[in-house]
Amino acid sequence: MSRPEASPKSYARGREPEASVALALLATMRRDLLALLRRPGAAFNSLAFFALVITLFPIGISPDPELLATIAPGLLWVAALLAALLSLDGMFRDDFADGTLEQLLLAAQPLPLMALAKVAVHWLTTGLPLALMAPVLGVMLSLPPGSYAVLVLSLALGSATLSVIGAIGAALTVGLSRGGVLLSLLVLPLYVPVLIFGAGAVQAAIAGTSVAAHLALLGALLAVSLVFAPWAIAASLRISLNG
Amino acid sequence: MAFDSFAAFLAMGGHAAYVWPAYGATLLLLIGVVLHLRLERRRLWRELRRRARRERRQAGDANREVSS
Amino acid sequence: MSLRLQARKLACERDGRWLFRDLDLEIRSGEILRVEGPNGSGKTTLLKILSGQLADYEGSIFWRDAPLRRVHRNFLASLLYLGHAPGVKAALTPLENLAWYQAMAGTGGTEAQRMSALEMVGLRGFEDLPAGQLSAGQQRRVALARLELTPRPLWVLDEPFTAIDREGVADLEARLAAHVRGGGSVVLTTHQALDIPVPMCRVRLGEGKGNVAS
Amino acid sequence: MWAFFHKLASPKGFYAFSARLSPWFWAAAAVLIGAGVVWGLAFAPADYQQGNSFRIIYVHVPAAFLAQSIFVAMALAGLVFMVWKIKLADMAATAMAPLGAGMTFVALLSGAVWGVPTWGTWWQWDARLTSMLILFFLYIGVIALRGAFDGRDSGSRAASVLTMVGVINIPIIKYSVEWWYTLHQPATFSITSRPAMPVEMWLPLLIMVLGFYSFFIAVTLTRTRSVILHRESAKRWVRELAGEDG
Repeated sequence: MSRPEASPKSYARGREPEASVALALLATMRRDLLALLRRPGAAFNSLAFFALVITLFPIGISPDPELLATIAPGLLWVAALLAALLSLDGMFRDDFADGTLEQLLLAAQPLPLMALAKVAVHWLTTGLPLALMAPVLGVMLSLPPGSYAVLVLSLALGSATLSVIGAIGAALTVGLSRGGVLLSLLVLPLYVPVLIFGAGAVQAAIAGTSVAAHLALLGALLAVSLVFAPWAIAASLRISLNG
Repeated sequence: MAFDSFAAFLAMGGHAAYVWPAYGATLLLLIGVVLHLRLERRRLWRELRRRARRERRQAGDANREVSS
Repeated sequence: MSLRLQARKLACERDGRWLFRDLDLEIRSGEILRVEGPNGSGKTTLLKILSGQLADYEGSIFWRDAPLRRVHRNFLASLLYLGHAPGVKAALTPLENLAWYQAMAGTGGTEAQRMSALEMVGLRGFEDLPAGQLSAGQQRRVALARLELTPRPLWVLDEPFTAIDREGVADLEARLAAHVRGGGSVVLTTHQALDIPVPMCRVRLGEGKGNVAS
Repeated sequence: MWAFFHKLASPKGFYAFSARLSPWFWAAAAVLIGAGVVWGLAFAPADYQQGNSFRIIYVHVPAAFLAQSIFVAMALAGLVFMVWKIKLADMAATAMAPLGAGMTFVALLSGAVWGVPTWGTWWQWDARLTSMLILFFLYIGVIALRGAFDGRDSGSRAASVLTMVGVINIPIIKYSVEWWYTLHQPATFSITSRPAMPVEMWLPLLIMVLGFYSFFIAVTLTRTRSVILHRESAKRWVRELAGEDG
């Protein structure tokens, strides 16, 4: 075989791990986005689910616009939350199956940050599209005008927290063959505060009161989960892969 | 004593239907936990003893083989 | 000697059962360690412990005479581990897969490097096909291209010959030999009879205790 | 001193130690709960607003206390297990979980029953009851996650992580639910928050709370012993113990 002999010197010098973190982060995000672009089905499915669930409510409750308008903030938020939940299971599952998750754990890079890169991609491909799509569904539920901007903003902010917290559950259940239902059982109770402040923000906007407190609390939730969750995700991934 | 008679105690001032079930459910849980503990323990010991007997038998068999 | 991985009194218990106990190992530059044993004897577990993935063991492991737990990041930067799964994303092309690995290794790398690595494993002409369309053996070859792409002194390979054809096996054997001669070292498991003209240590697992033989 | 703790933290040492300790807690639990029940049911005065339905407080509040304390205890045990790799801590957490779920259920049930004479409905989305319900789901999640893993060790670790995540979330959930509740029904009064109680009302409550805690400790000690025997059943000391006995 024609191969230059690797001299011992060529790897005697250890690479500087710190300098390369940004490169690895970007590469991981790029890779995940690329893989999603090649198979856009998963991201599209949760959007379709969101629209479908919203369609079911007027059919199940009543087409009365006044009634719908009062429950619209909660409906939109609950449906978006469920749609985000639906896509959680896939966050690490493909990587687990093809072995790249194992390699991610073996890279000389900080795992909490790498996991955060994957969470960011998840939010970019589910949370953000859901937030941008919500106004259209809001019109269908006769959501009062003046609350649309707050709806988008609260969903964008809140769904980031949902992705971060949900990633803990996804990481804990990635090694289980039937983890899907269990995942929702683990994650939904933790979603309660986000739902309260998110739906509360839209309701406050409709009532004409200040939404700053709600949005600030949503931001605080995101900040807190960004501080704690990456460590929990990393630990959970290690448990799921290596027991 | 907060009640005049035993009948009044049972009636709980008209709230018997709420007070007694609440206490009943709680005591049921406490007793259930204790019973479950005992049952679990007994089953575990039975299993452990069976395993110990089996091991002793196997050891006995091995000895016999060596001596013969 | 720059490369030295030592394990002392290694023991691993899984759910109340000892996989191995009192295992002493040493891997130096220019050596191959082959882990043998029947199915379920803990070969993969031992490899995962030696590559720093499993922390749930008794005994101690030293990398370059420092405890592994303390120099973990440094250790990972000199390790290349190939597991059961090839670690190749089906939606991406071999080139894109390798680009990710280069970035994770901390080096940007060039496309020319990736191309030559793919050529080395006989995947010329498949660079731009999604890996999902490649055969299992070809996907395994994409993973093996990493051996060329990111030079690391210590290779830990779990069943590297899986799904590889006879020619590929010979290639890989030659590559292992070259790596070891160049001062690297290899820990591997395989059911294959190996034909590598370099010193090889063996560890036999099973019966709850590991036996080391040279 | 260190050696003493080290011995305690080993399953075998704990097994011997807990055998001497647990009877005291069982006795304390029986006496305190017995006295508390009699006092609370028969001797404590009726509430001037709620009448005799107020007596439910003597089972509802201790159960609710225990429901929360057990989750915190499980999280602490999980932390000890993850950081110091002391398996005994995980065994204790395993032993506690079902009791915690049971206590949460009883707190919910007694709260719902209490709601009928107080609010005229079986279920009110009261802040405390709602967060108790969410706590119940958290318990179910932890128990289900532990059972879902094939390998016991990984199940233990996963449950520990989830318990710790849950315990960080419990105060956040509690405050957000309270905030939500006051926003939606500001005027309703809560069943358990009341102005200062007279001594003859809160003393039996204190006794019941202490009794429930003793019960919790007794159950945990005893059940941990079973878990130890189960998990260490291959170890020599357990086999010798079983051999002597049979």
